[in-house]
Amino acid sequence: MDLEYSPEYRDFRDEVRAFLDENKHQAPGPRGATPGQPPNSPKAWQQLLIEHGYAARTIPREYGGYGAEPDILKTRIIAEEFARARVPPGHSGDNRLVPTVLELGTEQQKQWLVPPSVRGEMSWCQGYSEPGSGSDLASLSTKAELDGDEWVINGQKIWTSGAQNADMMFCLVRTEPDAPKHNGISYLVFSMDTPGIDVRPLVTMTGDAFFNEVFFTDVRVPKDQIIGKRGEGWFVANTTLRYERGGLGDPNEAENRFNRIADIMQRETVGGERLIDNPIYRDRLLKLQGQILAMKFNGMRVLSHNIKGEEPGLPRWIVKLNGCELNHQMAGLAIDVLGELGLLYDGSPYLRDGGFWQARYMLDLGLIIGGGTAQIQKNMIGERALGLPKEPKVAEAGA
Amino acid sequence: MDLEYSPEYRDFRDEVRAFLDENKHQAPGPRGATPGQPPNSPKAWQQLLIEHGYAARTIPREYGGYGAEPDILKTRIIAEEFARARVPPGHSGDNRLVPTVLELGTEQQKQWLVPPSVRGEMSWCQGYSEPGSGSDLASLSTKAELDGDEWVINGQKIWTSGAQNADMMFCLVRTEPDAPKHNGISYLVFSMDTPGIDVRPLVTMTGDAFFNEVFFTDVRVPKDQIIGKRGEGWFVANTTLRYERGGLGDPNEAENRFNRIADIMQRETVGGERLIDNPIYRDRLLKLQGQILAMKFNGMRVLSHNIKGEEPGLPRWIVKLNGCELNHQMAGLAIDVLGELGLLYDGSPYLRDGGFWQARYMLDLGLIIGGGTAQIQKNMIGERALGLPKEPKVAEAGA
Amino acid sequence: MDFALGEEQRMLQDSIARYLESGCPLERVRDVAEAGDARADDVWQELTNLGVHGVLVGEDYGGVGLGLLEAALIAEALGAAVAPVPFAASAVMAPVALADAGSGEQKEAWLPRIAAGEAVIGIGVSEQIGRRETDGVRAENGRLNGKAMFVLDAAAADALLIASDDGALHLVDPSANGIERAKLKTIDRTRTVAEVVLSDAPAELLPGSADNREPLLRMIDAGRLMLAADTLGAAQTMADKAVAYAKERRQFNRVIGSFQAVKHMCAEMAAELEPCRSLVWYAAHAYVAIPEEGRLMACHAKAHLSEVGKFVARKSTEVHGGMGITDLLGLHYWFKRIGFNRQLLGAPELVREEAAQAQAWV
Amino acid sequence: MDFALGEEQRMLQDSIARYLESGCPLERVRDVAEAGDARADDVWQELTNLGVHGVLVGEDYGGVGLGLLEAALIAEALGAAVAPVPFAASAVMAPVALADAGSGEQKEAWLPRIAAGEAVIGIGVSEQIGRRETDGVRAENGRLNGKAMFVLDAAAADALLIASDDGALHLVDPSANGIERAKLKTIDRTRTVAEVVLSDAPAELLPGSADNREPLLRMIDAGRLMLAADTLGAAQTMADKAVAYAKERRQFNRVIGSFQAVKHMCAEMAAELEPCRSLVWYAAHAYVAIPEEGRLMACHAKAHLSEVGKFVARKSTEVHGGMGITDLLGLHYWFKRIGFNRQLLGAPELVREEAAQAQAWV
Repeated sequence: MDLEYSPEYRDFRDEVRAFLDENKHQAPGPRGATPGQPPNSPKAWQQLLIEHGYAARTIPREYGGYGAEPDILKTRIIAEEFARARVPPGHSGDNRLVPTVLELGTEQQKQWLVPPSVRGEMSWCQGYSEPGSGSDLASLSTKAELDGDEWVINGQKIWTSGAQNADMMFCLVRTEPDAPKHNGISYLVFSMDTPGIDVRPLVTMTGDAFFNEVFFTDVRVPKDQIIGKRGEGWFVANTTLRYERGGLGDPNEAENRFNRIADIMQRETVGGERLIDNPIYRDRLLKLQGQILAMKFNGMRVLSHNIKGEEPGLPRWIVKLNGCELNHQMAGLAIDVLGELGLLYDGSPYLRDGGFWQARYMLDLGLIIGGGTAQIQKNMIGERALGLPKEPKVAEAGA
Repeated sequence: MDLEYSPEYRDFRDEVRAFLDENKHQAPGPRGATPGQPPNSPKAWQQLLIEHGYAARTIPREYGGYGAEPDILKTRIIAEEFARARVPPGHSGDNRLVPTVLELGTEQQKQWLVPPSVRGEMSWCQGYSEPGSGSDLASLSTKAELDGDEWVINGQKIWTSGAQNADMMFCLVRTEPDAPKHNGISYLVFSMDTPGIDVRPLVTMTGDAFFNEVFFTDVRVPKDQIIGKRGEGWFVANTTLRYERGGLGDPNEAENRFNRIADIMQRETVGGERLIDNPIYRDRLLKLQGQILAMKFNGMRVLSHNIKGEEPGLPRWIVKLNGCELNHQMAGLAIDVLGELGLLYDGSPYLRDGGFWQARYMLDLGLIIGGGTAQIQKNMIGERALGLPKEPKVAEAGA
Repeated sequence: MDFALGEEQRMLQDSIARYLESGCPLERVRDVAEAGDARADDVWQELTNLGVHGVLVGEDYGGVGLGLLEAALIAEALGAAVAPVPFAASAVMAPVALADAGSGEQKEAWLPRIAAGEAVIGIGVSEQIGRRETDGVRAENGRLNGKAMFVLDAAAADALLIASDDGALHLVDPSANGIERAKLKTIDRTRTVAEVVLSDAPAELLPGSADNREPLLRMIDAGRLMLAADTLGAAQTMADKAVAYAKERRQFNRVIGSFQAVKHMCAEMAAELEPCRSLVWYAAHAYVAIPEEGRLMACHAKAHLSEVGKFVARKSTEVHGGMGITDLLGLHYWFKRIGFNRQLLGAPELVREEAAQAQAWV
Repeated sequence: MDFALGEEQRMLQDSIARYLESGCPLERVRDVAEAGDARADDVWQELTNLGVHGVLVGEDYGGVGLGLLEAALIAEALGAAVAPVPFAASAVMAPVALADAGSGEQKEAWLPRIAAGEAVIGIGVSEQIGRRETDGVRAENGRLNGKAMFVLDAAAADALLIASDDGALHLVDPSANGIERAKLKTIDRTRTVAEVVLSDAPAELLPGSADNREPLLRMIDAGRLMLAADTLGAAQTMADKAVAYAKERRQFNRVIGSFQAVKHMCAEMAAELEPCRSLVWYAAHAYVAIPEEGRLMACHAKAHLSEVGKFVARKSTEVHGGMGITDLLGLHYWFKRIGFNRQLLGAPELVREEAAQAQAWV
């Protein structure tokens, strides 16, 4: 049990801080809130960060990266220091697509896709979910048929964040309709400017349109724009998912939100009494604090496993389930303690934190549902972490 | 919406009160706590109650009852007044066995079983559950084979309350091993003195032995001691279950317990402060009060449906699930507010309410599990009340 | 002894529910909400014809003179349809206060117009429950000073009924000098609340409320019952929609309602919500018939429905999966309506404290 | 930076867990519990050899001189096996207090005997957390008067460490005149608590605790951490047993673990319990290494483990169905142990209030 950073890492932290002090004035404004999108930082800033190894750190030099050995702790220190300095961090192209191409793409594909992505000249959106395929993603039905040297894509995707601004899409399509569902899928990449693609914003309960529906009508894509082999798209996608994982339910983010609520409760009053002086609100806050601290330390435990190259197991499996639930609970508490003020929204007078808490209350419920509902998460914990048997298979006729 | 009793029923209530004032001195001591057993009130008292229609009220005169038309409200008034006067109520023999025999038994069986049961001369225990058949009761494997004019029973039952004192058992046994599981069961009745029956007390976490295991080794029972036809026992038993239903999760009982906790919290102190003055305990109490009131009024709604001969539907389906949960929650609150005192048990000095709350906390958890676990209750609500489809059937090979 | 709705009560509720189904479908709600006026005039007019606004107004004043249970049944129907019309304040709290504490002239002046749907009265009582962003409202020789926050049904109100810190109730003309009304935007676009700043604003006291908090408290009880009933209706709709979706949506070659996890979420919604109906019925009945229980039951109805409504709103959304959070399905209108009812006229923790006081526990 | 147990720490915990598996199986626990003495002498002796009682006693006093994290790992192992031996009070709270506030003579007199398993010291501090059924304990010129309730590990104690209302700590000889010790029976028969009545009882002050509450509070922090760790171990065993049962028990031609309802109960137990391990580790580490966080973390560990333990105890029992409540399976020994840990040294609501004070929120 050692919570200190070794001298090597303390030095590294000093180095990052020095860099930021010296260069933060060149940093562009804060990145857009839209998830799934690379930051809108100008290329110059991104280029500077890559040169110093603060962006695209572990991507090989020949593909535009800095080419360092993976070092989870240094990656974390970079993230912490950029956050502390309120400076927009760099990116590595797309944290789902780029690692997948580097692992499974051809040399030609790597050269074509990785450098521009890393430079921020090629942005990505993900075409996975479909209206009929949510939890059961592998049942997706958007199909691509080979016609000469081109794939012809027809169908619809949904929950495609950033589709309206992305240059490219990586997309799962059914190419082998007669194969078992997991073996009939391929992983294609193509420009969002390809004729036949229609992007329609999908407004959610918050009133915003983070997501989109994307419709494909005879969209023609060159035959070689496939990553991995025909029918292996499901397994290619799972590589991506592996990299994506952990993005949700970050315990430090949760702790920051918690501190904001604790501040609100010490600042705001009802009937002249500080909210923190209401014992029932205070006890709800304290219950959450216990859970959030537990998840924070659980996160440190997962990190330590990762640093040592160990599979964390259960401590990692529960992060999303607990993290999203805690965020939702926190937003609910913030709204409750603010009472009528907690209902304000949409730029109303007296609005607190720009309506952050109502938006989070709804968004975090969306995250509980999205990316594998809480029910699916519990199935995974039960089956993969605890070794409980799967549901017995049901015949196609089932239900 | 009319919460008044009509004159007829007000008169009836007066009549019951008058009877009790006049006769309570003859009443025996309070009934034993062991559930499933008829009260140990002397036959004379039971006889007196039957004559006045306060026991065995709706059982035909020719079978030893009072022979009145069913009147749910009068039945309820009798129960309320006997409880109010703290006088042991009468009984109707056995609320599971007697109605079943009256509905499905032969004339000879009615004459044989009902009058002595009603007089309190023949007590019963139920042989349904088996170690391997809990939620899935219909998979029971205790078998009875016909040998000449006798059934020969071998196997084991569990959760048999009162078996050590009962005169008779009504029992589900498998008589048609080759039939589908629901169609291979028969419903037998026999004396607990029959050779080959071995009763062993089953101690539970409370330390008491309300329940028993009952082992059968070549137990020989006359062929005609079957209620209903061979292989129809499952459906006979469901008649019984229909009568038994509603016994659990009585909202008035819940309200009485709630009031006891509210009293404790106004009487007891911690650190010199009344427990009710602790805002967090008080809020937990108030949350429970809201739920308990809702279930109390839900119970009045169910009663009103029953009076009118209407099927209450959902309001009835939820009674057991919510009632048992609330009782468990209440016991948990009582223990928490009593703190260390709430841990005391087993005749310890300073013991509160004779250890009632710890016992209930465990017993009510048992009731959440027993008689159809909460999971099974939720299946029933989902399927029978909400019309959601059953789980797809799984082949014998399944799991 | 019959704990059930009477024939007329069922008919009343059915007639309103049936009208709203055709006259106020989601598309209509959406139009009104997006326009931001939170009052569908056609719906308002038809509800007037159905006697909704006069439900509590005596027949001598041109109303239908029914009781609070009937009003709760209407509120339930309005919540079930997320109908964008004023009701709790204008058709219930105001008439209750006028009948309790109003002078003959005041009743004459307002009750008939309320019943006829010609006048809306907004209600400003938040300061008397839990002051936020205001030092309250002071009354001196016929003038009000201070700020009333979260005034209910205030947008199109022809008059405002404002409680001053001494518990007295005052009729205020929103167009008079010394009054500024500013709309406050909330997540729920089917109802309106406003901030009302009072600077020596001319006010007309309800005489019966002078040195007497009871009219204020009875009015708040009635308002809480309406919000509870509104949540009951909205939550029932969400639960029903979840069950319907669970029967139709297929994943893994099964309708999702056949999965225990989904089935149990539906069962839990039903188990939590169904007893709430009896609680609301009893509380509304007790308000009139068992006054000594009125306050306690109103508090519990408001607090318990707030908790159950929150639970159902979440679980129903979960059962709907991703679609549950889209505007396409519009489930969020009910979700937000329930959220609004939870915080107005006292959030559950505050209301439960009042329930403790009502039984002299503190 | 490595948030994990060290090699020695894992070995320590494994060695004790492995011994308890063979040396203290359920049958042994049952015998001791039913005999009602709550101390298995053979287990006690073997644990002495493993250095358990001396874990916090410095080597100069014949102990192994480890830290609170190691003590927590031992408590976890004892809870996992529901081992009927004194630990939290005698092997942790007492040595901590003696080291903090004891005189040289007092340390000489007791620490070596504690480490050698020759002396058990019971701890009476309930009055300083939440007085029940007593007016507290008053200290005057070397004498104690009053009543200490729920004195931990008191049954076989050779000495008692009692806190007086001024926060001072006093060593008391239970066999001296003016002291009456009466056992209090709780649901948990694997630990003992007693009532101690003091009538001019001779007492020996720990000098460092005169006019200084800190030694008392640090001792309570340490004790709460041990109860939290004990619950962690007991709850983990219950969760593991539930998963094992769910894999083996068949109903409806399926192992019940394949039913979503059962699977999700197991998943929820894991999701709730797993982060608790990190919380206990951190809190125990902070107690020594980050003293300014020590109290807050000890409070949260105690309160949070109490809540999660209660949840797991219930869910595990439910997964076991009827068998879960039988004595045959003996699951209730863990259930009751968790219940005991919840209430001793402050129930969660009280401890969370202290957490609020620790961060100056109130």
